[in-house]
Amino acid sequence: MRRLICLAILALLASPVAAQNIVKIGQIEAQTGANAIYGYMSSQGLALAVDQVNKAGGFQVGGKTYTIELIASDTRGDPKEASIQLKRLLETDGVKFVFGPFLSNVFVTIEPYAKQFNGKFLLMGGATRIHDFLGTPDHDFLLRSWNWDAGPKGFGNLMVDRLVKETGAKKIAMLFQNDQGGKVLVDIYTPLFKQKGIDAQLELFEPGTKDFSAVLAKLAAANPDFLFPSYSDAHLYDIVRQATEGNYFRKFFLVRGSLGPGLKNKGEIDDYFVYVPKYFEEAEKTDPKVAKFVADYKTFYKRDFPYDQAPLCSSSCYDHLFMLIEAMKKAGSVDDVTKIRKELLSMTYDGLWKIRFDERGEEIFNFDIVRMKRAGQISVTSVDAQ
Amino acid sequence: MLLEVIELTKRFGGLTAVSDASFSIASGEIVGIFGPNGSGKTTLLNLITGVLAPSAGRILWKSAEIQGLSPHAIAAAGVVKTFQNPQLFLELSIYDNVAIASHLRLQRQFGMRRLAELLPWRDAARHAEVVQRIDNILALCRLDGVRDRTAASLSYGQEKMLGLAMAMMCEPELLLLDEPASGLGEDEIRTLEEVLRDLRDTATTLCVIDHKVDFLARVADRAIALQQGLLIAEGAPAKVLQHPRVIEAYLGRQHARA
Amino acid sequence: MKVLLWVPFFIFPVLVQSNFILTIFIFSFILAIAAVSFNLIFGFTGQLSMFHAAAFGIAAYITSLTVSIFHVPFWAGLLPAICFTIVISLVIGSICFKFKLKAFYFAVVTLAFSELARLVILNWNSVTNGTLGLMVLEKPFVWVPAAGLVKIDGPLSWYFFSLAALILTVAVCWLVLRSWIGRCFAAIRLNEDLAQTLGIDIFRYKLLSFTLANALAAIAGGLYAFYTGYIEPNYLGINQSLDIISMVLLGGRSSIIGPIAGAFVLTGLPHIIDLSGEARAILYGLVLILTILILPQGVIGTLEGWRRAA
Amino acid sequence: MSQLLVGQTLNGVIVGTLYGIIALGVTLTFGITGIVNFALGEFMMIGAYVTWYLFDIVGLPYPVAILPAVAIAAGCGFVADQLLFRFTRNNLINGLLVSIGLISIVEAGALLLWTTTPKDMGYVLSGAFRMGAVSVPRMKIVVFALLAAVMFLTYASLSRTWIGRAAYAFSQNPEAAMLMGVKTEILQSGVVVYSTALAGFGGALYASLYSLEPAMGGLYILKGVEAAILGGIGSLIGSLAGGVILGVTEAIGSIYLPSAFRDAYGLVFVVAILLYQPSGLFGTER
Repeated sequence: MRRLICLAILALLASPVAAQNIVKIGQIEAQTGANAIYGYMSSQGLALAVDQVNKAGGFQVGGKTYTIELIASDTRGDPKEASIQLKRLLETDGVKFVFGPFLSNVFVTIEPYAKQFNGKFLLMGGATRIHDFLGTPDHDFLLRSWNWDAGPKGFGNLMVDRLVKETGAKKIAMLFQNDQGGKVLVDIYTPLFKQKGIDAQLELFEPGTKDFSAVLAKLAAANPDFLFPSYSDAHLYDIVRQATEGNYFRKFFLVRGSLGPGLKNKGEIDDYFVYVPKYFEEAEKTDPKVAKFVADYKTFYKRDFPYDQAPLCSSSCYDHLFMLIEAMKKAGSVDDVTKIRKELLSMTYDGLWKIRFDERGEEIFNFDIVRMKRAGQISVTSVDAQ
Repeated sequence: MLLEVIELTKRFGGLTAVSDASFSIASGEIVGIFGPNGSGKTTLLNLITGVLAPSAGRILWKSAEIQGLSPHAIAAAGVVKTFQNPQLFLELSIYDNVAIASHLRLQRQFGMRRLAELLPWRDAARHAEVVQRIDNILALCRLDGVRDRTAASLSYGQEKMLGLAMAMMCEPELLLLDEPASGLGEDEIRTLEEVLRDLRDTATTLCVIDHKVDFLARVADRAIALQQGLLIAEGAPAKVLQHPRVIEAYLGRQHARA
Repeated sequence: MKVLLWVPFFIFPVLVQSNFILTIFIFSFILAIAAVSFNLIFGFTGQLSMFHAAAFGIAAYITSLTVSIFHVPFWAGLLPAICFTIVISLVIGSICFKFKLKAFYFAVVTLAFSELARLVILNWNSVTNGTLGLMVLEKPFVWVPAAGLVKIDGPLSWYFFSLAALILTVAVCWLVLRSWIGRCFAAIRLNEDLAQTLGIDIFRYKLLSFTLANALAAIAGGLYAFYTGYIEPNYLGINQSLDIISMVLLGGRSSIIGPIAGAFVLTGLPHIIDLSGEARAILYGLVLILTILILPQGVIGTLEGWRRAA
Repeated sequence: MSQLLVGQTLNGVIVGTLYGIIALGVTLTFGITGIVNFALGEFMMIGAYVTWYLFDIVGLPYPVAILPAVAIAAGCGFVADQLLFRFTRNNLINGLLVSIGLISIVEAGALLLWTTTPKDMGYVLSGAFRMGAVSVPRMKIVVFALLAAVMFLTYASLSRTWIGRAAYAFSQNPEAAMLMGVKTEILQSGVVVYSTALAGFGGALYASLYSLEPAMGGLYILKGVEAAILGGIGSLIGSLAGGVILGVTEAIGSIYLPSAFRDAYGLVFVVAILLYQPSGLFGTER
């Protein structure tokens, strides 16, 4: 036991003291574990951005050149880990900028602690629950780096609206994995459908389920117009394939999914109505920035660019770093978080995404709605949320 | 009658290990049950001690039915057996083996008052007289020399003696010994006989199972002969050994040689 | 003698003010309670129960829900939690032991029951808010001789609170194991048939071990919920069980305090040496395997072994 | 509704055989080495990913891609056996924990190689057979046929050939078998490797039906073990039957009851069986 204590003390002494011109950026994301998809991808985007900034010799603020030290820790989606890691970031490492978390359970665990440091640091997270705390007292440290489906301005409303207008759907079947993401979507969309007079039936499944034919058949028995399946490609590929093969569904309505599963089964699909933050397959051809990002990703990670949820998190997190640096330059300081926050809220960053924050710190960016009709004719509508 | 076995039968699938055996054991005597290997001796013990459930028949302990009771209940009632090949707590010391066996004694003596042991200021190993008793038994079984060695390190003979020591520590009214002499050296057998005598002096009823006729003849007051689970003769050892069916069934060969 | 082992823990927070290190210690203490109690049924009675995390999680939920719904103090929430855990342990234990489920089968059936418990909590949205879990904002109060009623909030108070709970747990285990009950556990672990013929009611003592272990785990669960300030169904997950098992193995299944060391290593190490998620998983696997193949008695267990030998 | 029932029963049977192949591995390993190899799911995962790689990236035809997948899974099995399982023979708890450690290592390795992003292999055979409202995907039927064939062959070879009889004798009474001249070490390693090969084969077929992710193995082994227990550990037919029962239970269960509890339906069944007949449905009293 004594040995352990010594180890701990050593670690304490060893932990670096804030050096002169290094800006420390902390990250708490789930990089492994069941709910790691978002966290894993956003940490990849951030790591790529940091690497590029440092390779370029850092950045200039107030005549000084700064490089970035990234302290990324893996929460595994475990609140315990996160609360230890955040304490370390804020108190031991003296980090002033924290990226993440994407997971709500992690966020609500660290929130009571984090708010004690209000005004001393900034936290840029994607967790849905952050929305509830934005703009409340002692939560000026919060920035929500991912805009949200609910509320009149949210894209959920808009998606359902379009669904009704364009397809006249009356009845929809919801099929979600029984995890945080799924629960969030259920809580958001059930009332939305009710408002719009769509009758929705819900089935949940354990994450890790692979064979859906039973539950699909059950849902199809009430023959709804659309299937609203999951949000993660880990399940979408299976659901869409089994739904079409088994002839249970030919029409799909998705948020946060990707086009991949639809394209793969396009022969069997009549309508595939999906919210895609950015339609990368197309943007890569038209937008040089996106093309460069994809190329950089491939060279940095020496693996192919995954066109599913990857773009959403990795690219937006990539942008956030450059946006933050820009704000620092404008504020002429790398540690006056109040100033930097003000700059962040007042600016509009034009990178891979066109990003701005509303007065409460909620991020707003443009997104695409992709609709694939029979035989894979694709129509993309870009929505300007600004 | 201390123990009455009435038309006890045990079948394993087709084979009948014990077929309606009936006999009784009076308090204070030493009964020897013998028969060739596979004559259902061990099965009989397992039936009496509740390790096996009889297919038919009744077992009366102090004229109360005990068949179907679980082994620990029967042991608590005062019927304890030793194993043919000794079962021990191999990882523990000789002393601890016997200490565990003091469970029943403490239960009888203190009952729920044992909870007092849980009090922090009470010394758990405080039952001086129990410790004393354990040491006596170990001495009697010639195990006092190896008191603190682990049971795994014992010789076969010592293992058997330890098994007996543990059974003694349970302080049974009826002690069933399954082939106590098998695998023992001469002097070990002498020790064993001493122990048995001591037991009878402490008014313990004994039922010894063995195929060593001479040994049984020495220790037993009364003998019961089994064959294929069938009770073929009962009475004074000498008489039973002369019984024609016993000779035919069991001693035939030896006589031929003699 | 053993008591001296605890002294460093009381001096430690004075030396180290770091909230980060203290947090690691507090979590280690609380998880150590779960590990030490699990060792009663696993290490000392020899039954691999997979229900331990469930007891931990169920108690975490009952404590928090009672407190937040009826607005009662922490202790009034912990008590029903422990009682319920005891009842459910008696039920499940009776089923398993009546039907004489051994080794692997016992593990599977207890695992099944804990999965059922998890699924119920996961899908009982109206009460448990399902997978999104619930925040626990209340704090426990403790009466301290000098200071009167103290609110357990902030690292130092939590440090000593959880340390006290751990010491209590260890004391209970020590008292039980040194008594005749401990001898019966050992007898069951080493040779059930013999234990029976010596008059030991293995059903009763297995049940006792299972129930006591779970009841102590319930305390850990209550503390964990209130310290973390959050409860979620994963507390009942199979990974939680595996973590507890690993702690015990690492520390030593033959020792009362061994699991504490295990809890410290598994909780602290990932934060003391920085590793990527994958690297840590690999390290975790290696540690587990090497302990089993090279140090079957665990770290502390081996040390104690040497002490005895010397 | 009846057609729904028929269709899903069929589907449950097919899914069940996939559980069954793992269960078969579990049963064999347990019978001969006395441990439950929880890492079998990982060998399945290896087989699946290798198949995906060879089929999608390298571009081999599917049947050709299967063989190396099985070989590689078996190879990993051999390494694992020599490095780990050799030391945990007949020590159930240690074996269990060692395989848990192995799971964590293999899964992390898979993450490093392939990331959490799911891999969905190109379709080997798409579309479905339709009879009225009952429709069964073609590939599922193929998979079912192949799995059933392999399991039958295993059964046949274990009941006919010398090695099979040796293995059976050993599982019944090790000492006697050793006296009969059964080479324990070789037999045990052989069975461990064979069970991993089975898992690899299961994985190769799995890849043609479902998308792959590193965690798949951990999720799948539980089903395999449940199936093995249902059928009765030690019984080869039992493992297939157990798998099928499990598959059907889940399918039917999630039709008439909330599918959120799907995993529970199997578990309840397992517990019930264990209490009703501890040796499982087809198991011999042990």
